[in-house]
Amino acid sequence: MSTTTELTLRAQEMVPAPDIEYGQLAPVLIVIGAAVVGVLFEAFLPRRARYAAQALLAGLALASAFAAVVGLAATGRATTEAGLVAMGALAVDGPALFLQGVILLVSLVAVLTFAERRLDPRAHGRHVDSFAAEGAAVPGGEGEKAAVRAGFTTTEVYPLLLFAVGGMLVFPAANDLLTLFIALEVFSLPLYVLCALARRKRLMSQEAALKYFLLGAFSSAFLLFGIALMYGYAGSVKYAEIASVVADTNRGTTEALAGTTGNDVLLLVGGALLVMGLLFKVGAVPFHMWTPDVYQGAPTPVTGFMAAATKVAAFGALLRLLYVVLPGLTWDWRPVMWGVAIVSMLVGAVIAITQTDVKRLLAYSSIAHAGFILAGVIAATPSGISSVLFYLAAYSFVTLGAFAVVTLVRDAGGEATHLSKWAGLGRRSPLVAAVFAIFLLAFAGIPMTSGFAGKFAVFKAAAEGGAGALVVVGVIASAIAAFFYIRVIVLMFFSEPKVEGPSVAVPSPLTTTAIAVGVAVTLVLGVAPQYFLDLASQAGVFVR
Amino acid sequence: MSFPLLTAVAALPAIGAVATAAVPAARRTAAKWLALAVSLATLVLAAVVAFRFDPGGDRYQLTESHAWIADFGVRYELGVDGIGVALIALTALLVPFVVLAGWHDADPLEGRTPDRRWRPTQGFFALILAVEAMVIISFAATDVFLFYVFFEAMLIPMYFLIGGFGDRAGARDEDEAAKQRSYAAVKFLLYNLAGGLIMLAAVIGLYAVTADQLGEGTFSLQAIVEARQSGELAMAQNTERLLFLGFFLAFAVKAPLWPLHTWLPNAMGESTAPVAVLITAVVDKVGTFAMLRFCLGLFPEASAWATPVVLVLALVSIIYGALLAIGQRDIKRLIAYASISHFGFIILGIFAMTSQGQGGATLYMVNHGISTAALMLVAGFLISRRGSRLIADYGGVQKVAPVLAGTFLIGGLATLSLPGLAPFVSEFLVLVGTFTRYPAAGIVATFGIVLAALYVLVLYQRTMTGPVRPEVERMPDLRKRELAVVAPLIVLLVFLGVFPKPLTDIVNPAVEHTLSDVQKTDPDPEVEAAK
Amino acid sequence: MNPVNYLYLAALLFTIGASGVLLRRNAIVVFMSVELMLNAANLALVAFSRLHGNLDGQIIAFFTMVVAAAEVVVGLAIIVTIFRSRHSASVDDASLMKL
Amino acid sequence: METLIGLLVAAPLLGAAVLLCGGRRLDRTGHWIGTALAAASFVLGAVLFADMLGREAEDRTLSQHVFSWIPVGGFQADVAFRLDQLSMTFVLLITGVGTLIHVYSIGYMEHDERRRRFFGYLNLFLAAMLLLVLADNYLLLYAGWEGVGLASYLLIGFWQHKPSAATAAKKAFIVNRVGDIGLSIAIMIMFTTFGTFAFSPVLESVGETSEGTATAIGLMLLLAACGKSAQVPLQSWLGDAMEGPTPVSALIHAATMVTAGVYLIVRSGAIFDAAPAAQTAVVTVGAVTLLFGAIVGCAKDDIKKALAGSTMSQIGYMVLAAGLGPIGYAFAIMHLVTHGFFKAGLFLGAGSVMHGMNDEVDMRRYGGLRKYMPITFATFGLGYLAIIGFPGLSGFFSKDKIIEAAFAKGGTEGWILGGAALLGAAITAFYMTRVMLMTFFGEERWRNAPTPSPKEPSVEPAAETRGEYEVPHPHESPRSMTIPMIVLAFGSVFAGGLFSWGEAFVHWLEPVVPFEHGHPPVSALTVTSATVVALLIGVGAAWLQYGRKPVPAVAPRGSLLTRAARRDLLQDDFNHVVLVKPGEYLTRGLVYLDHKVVDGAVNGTAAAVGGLSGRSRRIQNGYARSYAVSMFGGAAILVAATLLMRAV
Repeated sequence: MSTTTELTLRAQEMVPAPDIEYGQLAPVLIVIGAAVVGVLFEAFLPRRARYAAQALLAGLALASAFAAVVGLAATGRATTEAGLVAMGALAVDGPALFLQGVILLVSLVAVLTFAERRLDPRAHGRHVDSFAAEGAAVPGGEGEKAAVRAGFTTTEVYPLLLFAVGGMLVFPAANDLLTLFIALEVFSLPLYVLCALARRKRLMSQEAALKYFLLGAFSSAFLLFGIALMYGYAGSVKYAEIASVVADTNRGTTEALAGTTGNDVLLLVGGALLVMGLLFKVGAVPFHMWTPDVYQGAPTPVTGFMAAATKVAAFGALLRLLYVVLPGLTWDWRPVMWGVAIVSMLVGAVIAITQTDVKRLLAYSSIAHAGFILAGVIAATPSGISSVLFYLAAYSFVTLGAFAVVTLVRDAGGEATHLSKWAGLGRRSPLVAAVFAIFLLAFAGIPMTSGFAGKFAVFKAAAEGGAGALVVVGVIASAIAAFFYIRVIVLMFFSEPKVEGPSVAVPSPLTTTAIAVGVAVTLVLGVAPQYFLDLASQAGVFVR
Repeated sequence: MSFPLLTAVAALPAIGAVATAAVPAARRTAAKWLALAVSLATLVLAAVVAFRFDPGGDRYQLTESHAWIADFGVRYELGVDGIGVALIALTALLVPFVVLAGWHDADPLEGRTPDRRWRPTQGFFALILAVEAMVIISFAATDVFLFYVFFEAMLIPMYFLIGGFGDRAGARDEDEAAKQRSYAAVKFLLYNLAGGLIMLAAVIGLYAVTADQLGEGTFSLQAIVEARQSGELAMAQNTERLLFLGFFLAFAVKAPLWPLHTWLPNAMGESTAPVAVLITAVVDKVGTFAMLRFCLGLFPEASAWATPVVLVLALVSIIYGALLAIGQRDIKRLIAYASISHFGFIILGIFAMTSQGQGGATLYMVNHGISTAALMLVAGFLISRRGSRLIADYGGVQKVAPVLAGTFLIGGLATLSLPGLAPFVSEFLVLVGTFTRYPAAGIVATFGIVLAALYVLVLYQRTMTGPVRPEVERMPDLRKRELAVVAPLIVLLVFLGVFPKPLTDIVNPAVEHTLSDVQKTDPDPEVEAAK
Repeated sequence: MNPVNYLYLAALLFTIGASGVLLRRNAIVVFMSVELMLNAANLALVAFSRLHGNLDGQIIAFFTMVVAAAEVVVGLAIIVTIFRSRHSASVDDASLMKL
Repeated sequence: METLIGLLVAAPLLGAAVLLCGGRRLDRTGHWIGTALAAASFVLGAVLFADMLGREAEDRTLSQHVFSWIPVGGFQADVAFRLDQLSMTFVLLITGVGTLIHVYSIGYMEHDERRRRFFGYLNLFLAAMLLLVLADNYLLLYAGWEGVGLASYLLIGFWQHKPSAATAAKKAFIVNRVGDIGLSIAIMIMFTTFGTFAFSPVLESVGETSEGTATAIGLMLLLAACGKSAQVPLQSWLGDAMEGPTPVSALIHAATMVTAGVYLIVRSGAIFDAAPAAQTAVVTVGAVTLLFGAIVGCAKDDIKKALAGSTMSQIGYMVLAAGLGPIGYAFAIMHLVTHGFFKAGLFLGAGSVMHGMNDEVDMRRYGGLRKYMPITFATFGLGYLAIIGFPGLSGFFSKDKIIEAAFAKGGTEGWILGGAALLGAAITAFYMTRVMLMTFFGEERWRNAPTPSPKEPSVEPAAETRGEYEVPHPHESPRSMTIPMIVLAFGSVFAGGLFSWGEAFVHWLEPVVPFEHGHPPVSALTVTSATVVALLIGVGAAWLQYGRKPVPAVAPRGSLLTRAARRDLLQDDFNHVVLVKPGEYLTRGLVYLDHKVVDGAVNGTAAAVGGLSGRSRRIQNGYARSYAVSMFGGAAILVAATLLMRAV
């Protein structure tokens, strides 16, 4: 008795329990917790009940996490009460909460598209969704046929989605390099798996997963090496401490530090590799090459989710890294980022012109958009931060909506993503074509859409931040980009429909809702963006 | 707070557009009547605006100002000066005719079962009304950003009008026609979008400059002009010039000014006549209007700096457009090139920086709108009868359809600026206004009037006179609906040609303000003649 | 102890790993090369940890190992599936999507 | 009284509006409405004339400000009229001859289904012409100027189904437009120099500006006058304009519109007085044209074209006179009025002949018509005598004064001009005698079917050449046509004498048109005698060629000069080679340029971006390892760039 209490007491003395602000971590905890529950569901629920239970669980978890984010923001955690939690591993501040909110909303909408089961024709009398009946089965093999016959579904996608979301929530809030790395892996690994799970065109899906995985792992190795060098330079992985070392405030407090801080190469190379790891995730040139293939191969709901949420999370992390850790190096990273932004804008826009597949087209478009957002990042001003936040919010909904529309246009082989098949869509399904046109116009940055407001915001920030030339390049790239968005619109509205053309599936309310949300956000942010701009600018301060 | 009249003028067609689009597929005719009613109601409201406007009053009247996007320094600011009133009136005036002239342009093709969901007729008229709304807002906006938004946004409905509702005359080979049409639409959009995006860079630059110097970025035209005049805002020379170029380029594409004009013949040639009217008579006017209001108002020094080059380009446009019009084989393309020539005159007048030049340019915008509408719509009626746009396919129409030929001739005479018809007044003012400051430019421009006579009369001769060709023998004369379109336009042409004073009274004070923006006064005559 | 030598070694390993990724066709080998790169980073971390006299680096190294294990799980799963469908583990064979 | 001036213009304008917009229901009454309104205008003119006579010579100018037309800044254009002796003269001529020709047209156009429209156009012409002469400023004059051009265009091309008519109409309008450039520029210079373009202030202060400016204005006005009055080098349209119905040729292309240039020059006398160089240009143009027109007139077989050449030549006289300054102005106007009478009479006569000859215009297909059309013959004959300047008739007085004034110009210039004018008189006598002889005398060549000319086959073979020749039955025209001819014949006979009685006309005009007696180097009698001699030579020569021996029914090949003159002295060929062809090439070239270069640049850019895109997308080759290479390379560049930044 006494020994145990004594032991406990001593243990408490020796290992002080960390202070964990569970309340402020609620969004992450809810999502990860739900993911774990989801895994248990897979283990214990009967097959028939899993779909409903998983979808509901995911939806509820994301909604309540979003409520938690709102709650935190309402109590001033985004502004006056911002601070570090979990022993300084995570920041709860404006950008973090804003981006977490965006990620959660996007994921919530993505869950709707994940759960859609009316698009594919029924298999053996059962509704099927976009995911493989059994991911491990050989495509077209006996195993797969049996799985389809048995009505198997890969309901694991919901927990996987939740894990990814959990990682994404942490990623922009990570306040030390270790957390950053772990968060990256936590959201990347489920995505690799999700990519491989398409019901149709499975070979492409698996190839996408393989490419994404190998290149993702490759890039995280760079990131990790960058972390190592950074740690070597500053002797710490905490953002604030690295920042103060970089800014010379406590240089030489220890002998070791005096040795390493004298060697800026460590810092510069480490910083460059770190940034590279993040640029890979945002899909900036020249780290973009995975994007078209993965976007094309992955199941479209996953593509939509990945394109929207990953970009938000990765840019959040990039912003924090550049603004919190490396402000002292602004003069070093700015020119480099200029270059990356310019080539991203131009390469994305130019290569997209000759694309023939809608999903690849949107992939290249996302590369160009990464360039535009980088223009806002480069501004290195508070308005730069808020403009990026706004752009991310605007862009993610447009992307999600666009990919949701892509899921609707189908022919015998599943989704008809080849552009030639979209000819005359406007005649057959004016509404679907019109909605897609709205998304395309938003991508193109036509006024009255969120894309314009976002583009204006980042370009304005860039111009104010002295990057006028970047604005000019951005404008040129926009003009080039306009060409291919317009091309799709021409195809949809002004071409005669093909006789054997695809049909537009009538979706369930799930996808309809997702698309409707996309349209609504696109138009509201386009016409009356002020409230959200306010939100973004209030949220535009990092805690250090 | 008074009734937001300007918002109402723009909102009415916007609401009308939504309502028209919502008319069920089977009720096509109802949609047409709805669109016509809305456009007429808009005309009434525009007339109210014109009457409420006091030429002797403040520079901008009927102003409205509301917060919009504070973060970008953007306000919803409307207000009109005389120039704006004139152009809003023109827009509201022409749209009912466009609607009426296009009555059957979007009917489903015969022999094809109309799709239940595909409602081209509703779409056509809704798009026209949408364009009207956006154009009116652009004319009324005194906030640069607000203007820019609608300046760009109006491209989209225009684009669908051009690409979606082509001229059926070329429909001998439907595929080829569709290809041409979508080429024209894409060209229109990309040209204008590219111009607009360059302007976007300049708009952002303007914000950066004002934010830098005034402490808070603003897009309010009045605020910027005032700040300039008080010396609070002093743009660096190079900055001002670059920003000016950004704005000017966009407007020059829209106007269109040589060598940025090549989209216009395609767009006007491939679209239906009413849409072509909408392009050249209404939408393009936003470009020249904006030069007058924004280029000169915001960047007076850069405007003066650019004047020589702009004048030369305008002269090239005048002569080049006219020569190319002579060389055309397609009626609508001919009218398009004629319009390019006329836009040259407008721009010439604007940059002559005299009250006659700018007053003339403003009148020119209105008059050119009416005269081109008359000519183009009659040409459209003609083309719809024969099913060909080629001049060579006609001959002797005068004999079979004298009223059609007569109205066509009047439209043509207006285009060649015959005295007594409205365009003469404006063209002469532009010439005189240019001559007083730049005699050589004035003289060169004068040659445009000979060339105008040439292309108009050659067109008339080849289509209307000579022996009657067998293909046109059974051509019916103008129908009542068509006459209802053309007759009022002709009456207006004559009225404004004989008695333009109501218009000049409205425009003159606005022009004086604009001239004072650029700190220019008319050159004094050499000899003070005994009065 | 001169930490720089460890650093050189780490850099060398990292480069070897990267070269493996670039040069080898077999997906498994490519993946192993990535693991080598991670371990190069681990070496650097541990070396720096020792240098700075704090445990952060070593902790990260442990985390990295866990992450690497997780990656193996996911990676092998993907590679095995693709091998079963294509009967080839060559990265170059998986090139359906391009341009 | 002033308000009547406006009505003067308004009456025919109303007629035009009613007739052109009225539609078919006015087909039966239209010509009466048109004629009545023209007559009303004449009556108004007469009333005003009576009123004017009742006032002091210095007090005869009436002005009426109707409304402000174009007020923009310093640019104040008004619709305002000025009725003084000069414009009064024109008003009477225009409305008088105009009314007569309306009456004539009732008969002449009787069988034309579009007669209503014809009268509408005629009324439109009257309104525009009256506006031209009544305007009190140059801009309003310009409006009238272009208005008559339009009416002329519509009337020349009245038979639009004939391609030749449509072409002629277009040509007339366009050549006139070239002249109009001159008027526009003149107005612009006036506005720039004086700040106004109303007659009185400009003319009064023209002395205060430099001679250069005055010369510029003068030359520009001359250009305008050349266009409208068919003077060299813008004369080419007048011959073709004969495609119009004959009453039109009589009214517009003989009596009134084409003389507008003379009006312009006389009206702007003060400007030319201040610009000697411009005056020299004017007289040169006048002298050249009077010879040019006369030569052309000699060679034409088409009766109307011969008369057109004559018109050109006679206007040349007027321009010449107007260029002489105060010694010539009044005579220019006087000749203008008498010419209005006799030339209108001649044209109506020609129309009457054609009317009776199945619309044949070739004089070689006429002959011996005096028996069949006595009234036409008599009136035409009187007009003929008047135009050749037969002593005692109108033309004698006015033309003789001009020749005198030309000599009075003084110096070599005077001799040259006087000589030219004399020579012109001789040629006039020649070609008019030729017309007279070929039409009314000699054998009746129309009785035989024509042999088609082998050299110049007509574009459209007429009915007769197809072997269905119908022998015409020449007959006198109806009374509606002969009465106007008789009235005009009276004018041709007596007007000159009346005007010259105590220099009445000169003194009537003097308050507005300055007058000085010219002093020719030889006595007036000598000049007159020389004129008469020249006249006799001309008549004699013509008789020798066309009276004594029969006229061949097919034109002989003729000398080089004749052939050139038949082709209007190669003016069209010149224009074709110098203007039309190069213009066509230019236009075609520009169309090509626009397509290939201007548009090509844009499309080329698009294609280039597209090509770049097509090429660069190949980088995306589908191999994960090459993607890794890109990443590795990117990382290397990133690191290198970062380090480099620091190093720099």
